[in-house]
Order: sequence, then structure tokens, then C-alpha cells
Amino acid sequence: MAPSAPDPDVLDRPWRIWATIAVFGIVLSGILLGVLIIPVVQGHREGIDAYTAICRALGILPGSPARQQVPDRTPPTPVSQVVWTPHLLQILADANPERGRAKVQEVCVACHGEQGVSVAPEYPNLAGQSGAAIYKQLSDYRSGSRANPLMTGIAKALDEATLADVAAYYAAQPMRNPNPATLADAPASIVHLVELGDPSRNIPPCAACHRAGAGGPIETPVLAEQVKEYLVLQLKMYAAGERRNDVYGRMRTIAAKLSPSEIDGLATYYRAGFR
Amino acid sequence: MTDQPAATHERRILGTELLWAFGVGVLVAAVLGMIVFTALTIDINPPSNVERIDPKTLHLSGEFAEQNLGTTVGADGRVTVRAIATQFMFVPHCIAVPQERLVTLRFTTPDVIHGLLITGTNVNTMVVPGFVAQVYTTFTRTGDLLMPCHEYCGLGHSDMWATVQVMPDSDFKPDRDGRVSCAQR
Amino acid sequence: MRNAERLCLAHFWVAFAAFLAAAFLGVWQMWVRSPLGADIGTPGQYFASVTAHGVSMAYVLTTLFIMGFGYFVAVTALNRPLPGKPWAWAAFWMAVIGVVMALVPIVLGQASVLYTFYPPLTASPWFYLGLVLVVAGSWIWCVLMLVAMRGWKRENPGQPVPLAMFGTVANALLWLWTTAGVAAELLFQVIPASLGLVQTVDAGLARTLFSWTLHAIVYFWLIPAYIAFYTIVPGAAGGRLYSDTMGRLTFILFLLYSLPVGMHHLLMDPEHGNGWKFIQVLLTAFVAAPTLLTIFTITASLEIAGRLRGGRGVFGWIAALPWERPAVLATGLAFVMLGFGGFGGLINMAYGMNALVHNTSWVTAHFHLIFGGSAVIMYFAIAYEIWPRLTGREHASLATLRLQLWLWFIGMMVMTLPWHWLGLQGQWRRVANFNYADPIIAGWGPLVIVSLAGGLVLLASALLFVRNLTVLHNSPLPAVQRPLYSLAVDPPRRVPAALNGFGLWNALVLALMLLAYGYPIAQFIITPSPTAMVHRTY
Amino acid sequence: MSDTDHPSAAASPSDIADDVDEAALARVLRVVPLGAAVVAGTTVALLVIGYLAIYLLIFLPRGAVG
Repeated sequence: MAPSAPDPDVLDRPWRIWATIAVFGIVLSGILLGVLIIPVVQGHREGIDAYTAICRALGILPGSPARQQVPDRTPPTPVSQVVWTPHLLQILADANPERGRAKVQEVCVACHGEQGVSVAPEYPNLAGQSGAAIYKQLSDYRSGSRANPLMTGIAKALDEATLADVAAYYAAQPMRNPNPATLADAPASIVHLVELGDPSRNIPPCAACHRAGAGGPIETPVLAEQVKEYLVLQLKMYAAGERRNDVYGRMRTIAAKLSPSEIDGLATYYRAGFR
Repeated sequence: MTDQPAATHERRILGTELLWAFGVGVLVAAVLGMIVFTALTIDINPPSNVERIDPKTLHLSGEFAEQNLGTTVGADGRVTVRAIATQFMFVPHCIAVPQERLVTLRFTTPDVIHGLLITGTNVNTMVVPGFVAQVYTTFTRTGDLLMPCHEYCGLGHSDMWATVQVMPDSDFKPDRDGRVSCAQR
Repeated sequence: MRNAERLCLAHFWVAFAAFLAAAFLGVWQMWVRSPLGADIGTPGQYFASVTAHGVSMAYVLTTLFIMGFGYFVAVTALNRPLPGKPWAWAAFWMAVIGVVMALVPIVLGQASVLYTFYPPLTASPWFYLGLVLVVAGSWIWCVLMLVAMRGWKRENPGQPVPLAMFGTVANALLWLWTTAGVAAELLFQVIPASLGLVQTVDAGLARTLFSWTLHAIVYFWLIPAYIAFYTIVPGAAGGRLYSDTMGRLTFILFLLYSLPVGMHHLLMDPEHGNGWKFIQVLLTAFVAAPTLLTIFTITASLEIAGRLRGGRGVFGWIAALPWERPAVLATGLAFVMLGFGGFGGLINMAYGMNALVHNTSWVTAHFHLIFGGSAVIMYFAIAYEIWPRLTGREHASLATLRLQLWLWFIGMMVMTLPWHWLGLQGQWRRVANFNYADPIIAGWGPLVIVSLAGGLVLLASALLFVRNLTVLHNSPLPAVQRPLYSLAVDPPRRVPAALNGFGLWNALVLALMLLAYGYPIAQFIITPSPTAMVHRTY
Repeated sequence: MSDTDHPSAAASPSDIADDVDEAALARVLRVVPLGAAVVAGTTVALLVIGYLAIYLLIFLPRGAVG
């Protein structure tokens, strides 16, 4: 070992000092340029005062330091009043199917059946349907976003917690596959539409949203074992713009692109228990 | 081996490495210099509009309600596009914009994280729920461009795209409400 | 070394099994999205596959390989037994159980959220809990590396820590810093959402916390390659390391500058102001420094070797290098791919210009070149170098080793060069299929097929790699005792404490992180952004 | 090499791959970083040129963004 080698601590001092200076120098030049010079110069050109420009660069005020913000527009009427607040989602998560059962036996059973199997082709099956989907529709009936002579009155008579309980009750009913079919029975073009969509018409696959656990919009209903006539009617109403409680027209846009035979084929497909 | 040659190596090597580090500094300076220059002269920034908006109530009222979406021309002549990215489509599905005019694009989403780009242009932004994503740009060429969603947003992600119609300024005619829609073809 | 061999081999084989499976998935994905694969596979299958590919390559291959290599270095470079071996085995089994826990929901289609954690889209809790176990196992590894270095320093006061171990410990510390971001995101946001404990989530905060991890994790993957560059390659080429100090400095610069730069992944995000983005872009530019220092130092080390072998002139030393040795060949190929990947990175980090390429195939090409090109090809080279030591057997022929490395290089270039071009045309990432009927997209078809061909070559290389190792296990030749590590031109006698430990640098990392990420994270607490509904995919 | 030297990459001299002759090393070190400087310098120059080319020829013509 070379005897002249100095102590590590002495060797270390310049490293400590210079490393600290270098690191802080670099950060400081970043702050100087990114937070002061660039936003102030950009803002000045557009007539934005320096304080606002700096705050915008820091993300304290909204907007770009280089442009004036555009003004807001006037409020319109919403297509659906339902707001998925954490509070509402918690009500749905805490809903009690047993409390729901009482209300179902009192009111809903006449059309939707005690097990959620509809008694007539114009009513949807509700067994195993997502609670959020049932709640959304009941709520839309209540607010008038969706219109139906029977349902509007019924939904208006129920409070929010009861809606959630009823939804939870039907969500908890098992599906029973009353119309068993195999995929071989379904036309290949329809299976294609369900699984892969149609890129040339910009139609996403139905299964991307309407399968349980697909991760699509929270209010999307699960489609399986649904009443065919009901589905056909709803798709036609969406296509014609007669039903419009789908937020941002997600279903109106898609339904308008489907041909009558595709609507019929999809409704037939979803009559069976495919998921 | 003696200390003498090793010591001379060490000094020379460190000197060379420092010289090289200077070269690295030139690269860093060139990269940063271009960025700072274009930021100072022609306002090139990444889209960073820290503007909060509640994704849960977008559809009820305000500028991102369904009726307000699309292209509008304000009284001052500013062109603003408002669009929603939602699973799995853009609303509106076709966006009309003028050529060679400053356009403000405003996007937000009611559901999950999306993103978008417009092919052949520098329009590119993430659309994060809770925030308005805003891009200022000038479209340099006319024609139909694709505007796909480029951030995975769910199983229908691959089929999520819209069209951007860049029209000559002479064809870009707002209606009485100041709105412009895509030409039907 | 005796008992440590089984430990290392166990880690490596889990890593390479995941690698091989992921290579198959990668090719399948490319086929599905090419014009040849229209109508094959559903989006559900495709995104489950992308998730599995990303998790296997980025989390399983890397973490397990780095842990195994770390144990190897701790035993061989320090020349002392590994402390806490039962802990090492416990960490291994935690990681293996974690991998299985994460893979089951992916296969069931309940975790098709890709390997990035971007709520509100949320996967099954098993997926996240499994990955947490993998990370927790790797934390044990980090502690063991620190303990091993501390023990060696106690026994050798004032001596410089061997460079290979210095780099390994830098990586362990880097990993502890790196995982803090994603750990916070998982524990406070994603897992509660996944378990149903909360119904909404702050998506901007989640992206910010993930970005903390997102860049530094790449350096965690790369550092083993750099350790090989500095401590194995110069000797394998028959020369010496040009500068030991530069090696130490490089590892320190990685620790410093790979962390406060993650926001360059959020340049196109609306939740941060321009000022913060600029500061992190500036810091990002400085992350080029350790890489370029390495390029120069290692090239100079190779030049020493080439000239010692009789090479003359400005370029003659290149031809004189022993390219028949896998470690040398891999280094040459890795440098070429690092050059292209680094170029892609320069464009990515250029502030406003990120808009040109963000979330396009350009980015996919960039990280495949950096990760697959520079890191993984050196994982191959490291495996080829140390396998004889681990198994006591010798490669019968180096020809198939070289063929495998060449195939990897050719495949990677053929796959990623078209991706760069397509990215500039606006081809976006993360889709299961393209509508090739669209006039804009139609022109992309031929290049997509070319890149698929590159993918096939990569798969062939991956298969050959695993074959080369299994053949070695059964090789009749006993291993030749050969030393592994390189000597520096000036072996360090005394180094400043700053180049022999990490106290100063940890303090500076903390300061940098507070400056670069302090307000960007605090803003979500000062002004909470409106939360988004959790979208569950299970 | 002598025992007092501390190899840079490993603690045990038996782990060091080195059969380099000191005199030959001293001789080549008179030229050495030249080739590396040319190769690495060219690479860095190409990176800068490529970066500027993409900035000026592809990025800016597509229209300013902010």
C-alpha cells in the first residue's frame, strides 16, 4: 500500500462539496428556465402577467402559460342525472338483497318475476344483472331521462336506498340458461361482432363491455339470457334516437350502425346463456 | 511494478475522461438548447393544462355535456374543439378543424385513462379522468386524419378512434350557433 | 460458492423459463396485429397475453435474474460466503409464489390491465398481491446485498469495495428507492380499489406515483449489463478496464439521475405543470452522462485489448478483438442496439417533441432496444460466462452461442427499425388489431410483416439460448478453472469514501427527489383532484 | 501483479482474468483512447445530428403544439 495515500475522509471532502454543487446547480438551472424564464417569456407574448404564467407552469393555476384560457359554455340538459359518486357506489356495495326481496315481491314480481325471469316479451330479464345497471335505469326512470308508462311511476315511488336494494336482489339471482344453445348455432358473423367488433365500421366488440367483469362503463348491463324482443326493441329505439339515456350516446352511435339483420342476430345470440 | 507509470496513467486517463465528459456536455447542451429555444420563440410546450374537472358529473352540465361537444368558433374567432373520450369511442366521432388557424383542443373522460394522437400532426395527449387535457395546434395540411385512442382503456380499446377533417379555411363555415360539423361524404 | 450455486441456478432458471414463455407470447401478439392475423384471437386473449408478456419480461425475468446475479457477485467478487442464505431462499420462494399468484388471474382473463398500474382500470387483487410478493422478495435481496458489502468492509477497512459488488449494491439501493413509488401506489390506491374497499381513485396521483418507478426500473434492469461491461468484458477481451473510477462514477450517476426523471413519461399528461416537466427533462438529459461515459470507457478498454492483440491504426484494433468470445460479441452488439435505443430515447425525452412519438410504436421500439437489446443480450452473455462455474461443466462449442447472440441482434433490429418508422407515421401502441382497410393504415401492413419476421428470429434465438444452457448442463467436459473479473489499468488503492459507499449519494437522491417530485405529489394532497370510478376487470 | 495491489473488480486475485504484460500495456496506452474517442465521438455526433434532424425536419413542419 502506498504510504503517501491520504485518509479517505480527506480525499472525500472535495467530492462532497462538488457533488452537492453540481446536483443543486443542475436543479437550479432547471427551475430558472422551466419555472421562470420560459413561462414568463411565453406569457408576456400572449399578454398573460408573469405571476399567472409562473403559477400555470407550476400547475397551481389551470391553463398554459403560453395561451389565454377559453371561456366556458352554457349548461345544457343532461341525458342522465345519475352521478357515480363514491357515496352512491358505497350504497350499491352495501345494498341488502333481503330488504330488496320484500319490495320485489310487492311490486316488481308482476312483470320481472320473483327470480328475475320476465313474464312477457316486452319486459327484460333481471336475474344476474349488474346491480349498477339496474340502479341506473331505475334512477333514469325516476328522473325522466328514460320514459316508460309503467316504470316511470314505479321508480318515482321508490327512494334511492330501496332502488339499490332491489337492484342488489335481482343481481343476486342466478342465471338459469332457459334457452341453451351452442356457439355453433350462432352465425359466425354475429359471433365475430360480439368478440371482435367491426373495425371497418368502428364498432367495438359487444363483449368488451357487456360481459361480466369486462371493465367497461360501470352502468353497462350484462347481456346473456336476455329477452330477444326486448333487446331488439331497445336497439331500434337507440338507433332512432327514441331512447337517449346512454351517456354520450355510446349505444345510440353503435346501434345506428347495425343492420336490422344484425340487430336480430345479436338479440338471438344474447337470448342464450353465452357470457 | 512501480507506482510511477501507474500514477501517470491515472492522471492522463482522468484527463481524457474529463475531456470526454465535456463532449457529453455538448450533446446535453444541444438537446436542451433546441428545447429552450423553441419554447422561448414559438411556445412549444407539452400539453400541461392542470385544470381539474369531476369525471362523475361531466354529463350533467358544463362544457362537456353532450350538446356542447364538437367544434365551435367563438365571437373572437377562436376555434375550440371539445370532445369526450369514453369506453370505447370519441364523442363526437368526427371533428372538423380549419387549416392554418390556431385550434384549441379540449378533451376529458368520464371513465378511465385514455390518450390520443392525430396521425401526421403533433397532437398527442393523455386524457386522464379528473383533468381537462388541452392542446393548442395549427393543422398544416388538409385531409382526413385518424385520431385513435393510444392508451389501453379496456377490451374495446382497439376499436376506439375518430376522424379529424382538416378543411381549407374557406370551407370552414360556422352555423348560427358558431358550430362546425364534418362534411358528409 | 458450493451452496450458492443452487441458489443462483434456481433464480436463473425461473427467470429464463418466464423469458421463453414471454417470447412465444410476443410473437403471437405480433402475428395477431399484423395483416396476416386478422380475426385471430379475441381482444380478451390479446390483452391477457400482453399483460403476461410484460409481467414475465419486465418483472419476472429481470428481478429473478438480477437477484441470482447479485448473489453470484456477492460470493465471487467479495470472496466470502453469502450472509443470510436462508433469507435468500425465503426471498426466492416468495418471488415464485408471487409469480404464480399473479399469473393465475392473468390466464383467467381477470387481470388484462397490462403490466402498468394505471387505475381506474383495475385487475383482480391476486394479481397485485402476487407482484407485491415478488417485490418484497427482491427487498430481502437488497438487504442481503447491503449486509454482504458491510461485512466485507468491516473485514477490509479502508479497502475499495470490488467494483462488481459496488455496482450490485448501487443497484440494490436504486431498487429500494425505485420501488417506493409503485409500492405507495399499490398499497394506498390500487389494492384498496381492487379489494373493493374504496369505490373511486385519484388517477392523476396514481400515474405520478407509477412514474416515480417507471424510469428508474429500467436502470435496475440495465445495471447488471453495465456491471458486465465494466468488470467482465475488458478481461474477456484480453485487456484491462480503462478506468475504475469511471465505473464507480457511472453507478453513482445512475443512482442519482435515474430517479428524479420519471415525469418524462408524463410529458403528455394534463395533471402536471410545464415547469415541473421541464425540470425533469433537464435532469433526464443528464442521465445520458453515465451511459456515454460507459460507452467511452468500455470502448477504450476494448481498444486496449485490441492493441495488445496487435491491432494498429485508428480502427485496426476493432478487427483484432476476440469476437469469437461470446462476452465480447455480445458487448459489440449491445452497443449498437444501445446506440439506436438511446437515439430513440433522446427524441422521447425532448419535452414538446415527445408529442411526435408518445405512445406510438416508436416508444415500443425504444424500450425493446434498450431492454431486449442492451440488457437482455448481456444477461445472455453473463449466463454464458458464469454457467460453467455454476455447473462445473464447459461449453462444448462457442459457435451456437455466437449464433444465438447474432440471431438476437438481427431479430431485434429487424423488429424495431420498422417500428420506429411506423411510430413516426402515428402507429399507436397497445391495440389488438388494426383496420388495414383504412387508407392511412393500409400502407403500414408490409412493415408490420417485416417486424413480425424479426419477432420470429427473436423467438428462434430465445429457444436456442435455452437449448445452449440445457446442453451445457449435460456437457461431458469439466469446467476449466478460469478467472472471471477484469483488472483496471490503475487498480484503485485508496478511494474517497464517496466512491466506496453511498451515504452522500443517498442524501443527494433524497434532496433531488424532494425537489423534483415534492410538489408534483403534494399537489394531489393540497388540491385533491376529482376522483374517478374504479373499473374492475374481474 | 503484486499482492499489495487491490484488484478493482474482485477481492480474490484468483478471480481476476489478467495475463497482460505491463510493458506492453504501457506501450499501447500511449495511443489508446484515440480509437475509442473517434468511435464514441462519431456516435455522439451522429446522435446530435439525428436529434436535430428529427426536430427540424419532422417535428416542426407538423405544426407547433403547446
